[in-house]
Amino acid sequence: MGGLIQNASTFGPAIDLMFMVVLVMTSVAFVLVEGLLIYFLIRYRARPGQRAVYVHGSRRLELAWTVGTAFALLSLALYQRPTWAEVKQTLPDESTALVIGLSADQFDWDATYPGADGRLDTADDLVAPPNLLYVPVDRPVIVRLQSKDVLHSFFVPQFRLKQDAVPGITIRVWFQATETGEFEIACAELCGLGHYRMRGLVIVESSEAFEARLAELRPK
Amino acid sequence: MAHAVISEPHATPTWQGITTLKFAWWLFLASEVMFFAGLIAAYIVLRAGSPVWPIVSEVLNVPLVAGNTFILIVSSVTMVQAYAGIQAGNQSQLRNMLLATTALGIIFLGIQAFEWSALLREGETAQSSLFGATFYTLTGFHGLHVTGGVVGLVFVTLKAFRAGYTQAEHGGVELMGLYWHFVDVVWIILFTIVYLI
Amino acid sequence: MAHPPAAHRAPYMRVFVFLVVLTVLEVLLAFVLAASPAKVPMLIALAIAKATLVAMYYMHLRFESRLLRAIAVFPLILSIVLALAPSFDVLARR
Amino acid sequence: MTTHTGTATHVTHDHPAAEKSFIQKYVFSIDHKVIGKQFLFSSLFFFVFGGLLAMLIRTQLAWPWQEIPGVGQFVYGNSGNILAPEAYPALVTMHGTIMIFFFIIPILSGAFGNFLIPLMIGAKDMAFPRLNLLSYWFMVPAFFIMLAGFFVEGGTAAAGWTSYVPLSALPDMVPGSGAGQTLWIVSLTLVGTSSLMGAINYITTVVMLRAKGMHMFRLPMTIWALFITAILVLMATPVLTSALILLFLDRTVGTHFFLPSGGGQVILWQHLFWFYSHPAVYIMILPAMGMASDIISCFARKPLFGYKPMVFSIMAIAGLGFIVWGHHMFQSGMNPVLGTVFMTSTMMIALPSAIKTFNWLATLWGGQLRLTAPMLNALAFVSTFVIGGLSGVFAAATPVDIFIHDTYWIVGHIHYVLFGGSLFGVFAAVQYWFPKMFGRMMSDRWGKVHFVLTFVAFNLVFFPMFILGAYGMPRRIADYTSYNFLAPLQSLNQFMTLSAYVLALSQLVLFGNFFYSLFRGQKAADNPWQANSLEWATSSPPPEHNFHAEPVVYHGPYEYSSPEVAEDWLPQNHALDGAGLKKTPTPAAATGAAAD
Repeated sequence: MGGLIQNASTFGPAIDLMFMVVLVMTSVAFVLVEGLLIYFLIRYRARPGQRAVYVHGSRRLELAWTVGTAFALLSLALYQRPTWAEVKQTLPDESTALVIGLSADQFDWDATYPGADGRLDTADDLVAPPNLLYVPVDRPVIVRLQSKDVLHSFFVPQFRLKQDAVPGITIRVWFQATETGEFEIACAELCGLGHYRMRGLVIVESSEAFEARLAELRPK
Repeated sequence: MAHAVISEPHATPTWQGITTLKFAWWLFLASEVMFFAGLIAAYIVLRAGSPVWPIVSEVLNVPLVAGNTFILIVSSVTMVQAYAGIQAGNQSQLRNMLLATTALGIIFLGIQAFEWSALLREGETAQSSLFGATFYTLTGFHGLHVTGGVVGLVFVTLKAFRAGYTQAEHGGVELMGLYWHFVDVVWIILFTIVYLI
Repeated sequence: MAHPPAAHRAPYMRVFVFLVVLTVLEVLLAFVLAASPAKVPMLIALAIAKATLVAMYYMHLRFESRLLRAIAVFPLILSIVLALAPSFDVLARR
Repeated sequence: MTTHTGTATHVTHDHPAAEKSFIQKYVFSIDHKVIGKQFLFSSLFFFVFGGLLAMLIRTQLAWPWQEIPGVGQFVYGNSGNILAPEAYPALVTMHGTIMIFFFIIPILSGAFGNFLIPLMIGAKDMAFPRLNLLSYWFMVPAFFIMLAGFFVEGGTAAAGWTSYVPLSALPDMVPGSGAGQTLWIVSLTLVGTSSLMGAINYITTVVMLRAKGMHMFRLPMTIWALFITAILVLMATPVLTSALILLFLDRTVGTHFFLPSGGGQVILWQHLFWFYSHPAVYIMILPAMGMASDIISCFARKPLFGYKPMVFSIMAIAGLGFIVWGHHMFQSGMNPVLGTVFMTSTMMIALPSAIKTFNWLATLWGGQLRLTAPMLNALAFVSTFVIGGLSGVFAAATPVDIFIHDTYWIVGHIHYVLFGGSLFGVFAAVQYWFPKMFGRMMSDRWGKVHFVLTFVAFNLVFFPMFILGAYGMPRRIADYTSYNFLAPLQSLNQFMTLSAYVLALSQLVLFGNFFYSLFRGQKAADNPWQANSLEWATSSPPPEHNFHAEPVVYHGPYEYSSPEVAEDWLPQNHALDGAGLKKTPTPAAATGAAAD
């Protein structure tokens, strides 16, 4: 093991690094605690005629491990804030980014692209076939996420991106793919009996190929 | 009842003479606070998240309900006077004030029933809007608590008329009072956030 | 149940007058300040004042032990947390 | 709810063993020990039931949509002997609901809370025995209403144990969200009311009915944990009730609290639900922590290290537990700023748990460890709880949570805490207090067999879930094999399923040991473990009002290996004489209640 599956987005490495940092910290704690536990288990087995140490506690020790742990946890809290802010609190500039509408319902993902006017929700919007999301590589993409019925969750593991689609509100999330190829979308929020087959594909292509795709979608 | 459960062996300090039952009663009231907190939080969230909300004073009969609020406050006073009466050993004050409290509680419920039926006739229902849904839920659950209180009051009053409480032993009156004032406090909050804001 | 001591002649009627005055004030403010941003905080402050009066005097919390007061205050703190965090959530979304 | 009579009763201890009918003694008993056992047996039944549902889930995950030889026609007879797609959400929903609301919470608070609180504080019974009776009898209709869901049109609730709206609010979004979902709501409301009555009773009992000399800071950790748990129940459960009522109105009356079609807020449900259910996580673990603390100290023959820090950590967990609920909602569309706030509070709540772990370790240091079956299970509690806690740090780290949220990482995390933590705590507690409950010993050898099998199989089932999570396998999906990135995980899933079968079969050892010992076990002495707390100062099993004479408490519960006495234990009710070197028995001992 060691780390998550392959990454294909710009903020993925930061998340993977966070994962590794937490993994290292928790592994140290894990080895320390379980190691001591096993050592004590063997070292201090009851032996006839011996007596346990009569001690109720130690203020110094309590203080040491309280402060130590608090320091580790607070540093972790501070350390991760920028990454969270980058992924979920900020959006790329809409003038350069591609804005896509993505609507979920039982049990499909439906993507729409701006038409000639460059805006969504107009008559010339381009509608992709169900469960296909075409995006260009190396360009920020803003996904305008909506749901028509129940909760769904837009999850592309290789992009390290997950966001619930909530009926009644529109949530904007973004990503920028770094590799061309096909990546699967899985629904990550129980949405009914077809939850397991609510599978979509993100198809990442070069910008030329992507433009050609859009042209294909235009009504002839 | 009032000598509660302190079976003699438990010589542990019970905090400053609070009886077991009164202590438990306060715990029950605390849980009731959280129940209404859940409903009120839902109301605040729904209202804050709602793009449209009727101008309350145009839909609801605020003067009428202000009067009803006054009635509930008066009933709190009569309740506390009933308690003060039995503390002083005054049985007739206890009985009269309990009767008054019960009557005021019933009047409150009557006015609320009138208010509801008028609203329903105007077509304002729990299904028609979020406003209606939250209004009927909040005032409805408060009304249910008042109803429970009136039923309790009837029992307490009956017991008072059979001389069931004495200057030394009147835990039932105290607990009834605590519950009744709690219902009053909830109404004070509800009146402000539902009718005035 | 021989307490609270009869020593505190609780001012029931004076509290009652306060409650009525505050209620009248509230209803008046609700109409006078109909469009003012000060309306909501002022009305809530008045409601809290009234509720506190009832709890302190009619429910005798003023004369009770700290333990009972803690039982009364703890859920209030939690209620505030419960109401504030989700309303911040929806308000920030709008 | 009338105020003056009926809810509380006197402890009618002055009637010497008036003849009681079978029904008064075993069915509608007001004896806290009998009620505790009623909770114990009914929750063990639901443990088996929820476990069998888990086996069906695991079978589907190993061999999706295959006919199960022999069993298939029995469980899936309506759908051609194989699992129907709509049945899978119902399976996971009922597994979660039953294990949480009908097994873990009732066995910890209901069974052990009821049985232990009066005994360990030196009381004759609960403060309100009749309220206690009522609390159990609110559970019984809840059982049947929940089970009735299996027989209604569309089957049981299928919106997850969290019942997220709108799936749970709209009657036609998933087959089980018809009548089954409504029954689910009604049943949980009853369960909540039952726990609420229990909580009021427990808090009052602990505060008011402690024996003479039993100061708050002489209470065993078990009692502290159950006490704080009861406070959590008292404050959190009513909020769940209010949310359930709103959901019920949405489903039956036609309101739109949670339905955006009428202006409702979807995320509101999650806020209200997790305001209850996050504290509920601690309701499910704190009692196990308390019981493990007592068992570890007893079998290490050493005072619990850092008693007061342990108590304060429980308080801190309970307090912080109310302001971390948002960490279940990082990806829900909740404002990301709130995400940062909840992330910080969540990081802080890891601190008291860490303090507790260090104190358990320090308790072992320098001890004389008696590795009995209950001790091994208590140590397993510590070691698996550590994994559960540490895996939670990943989920608390918001950026990492973006990836692992709603994947098998979370499933692994919750099972390490609830199975690895709470359940090993329950195994330890059942075997530790069995002699006091039933007057007989459970077999230690078979206890160890059960322990080894369970511990190994448990880790083989649940540790791989972290690997599945790192691959991004979402939870609650019936079939992952159609995903290219998940298909390679099938052999690992099959391995986990086989381990799960072993895990389930190992429980037969426990049940065999339990029921054999119930009738044939060796008779237990009053204080078989040479422990200090008050429940061991009476006979096994205790008489109707617990103590033959009023216990008086002179020490804290952890005076093991005290230099003041020759033995390595010093019961709480044994006074030391002026010289401080010799034990003098209390009046209790004179009547034959003392252990030695």
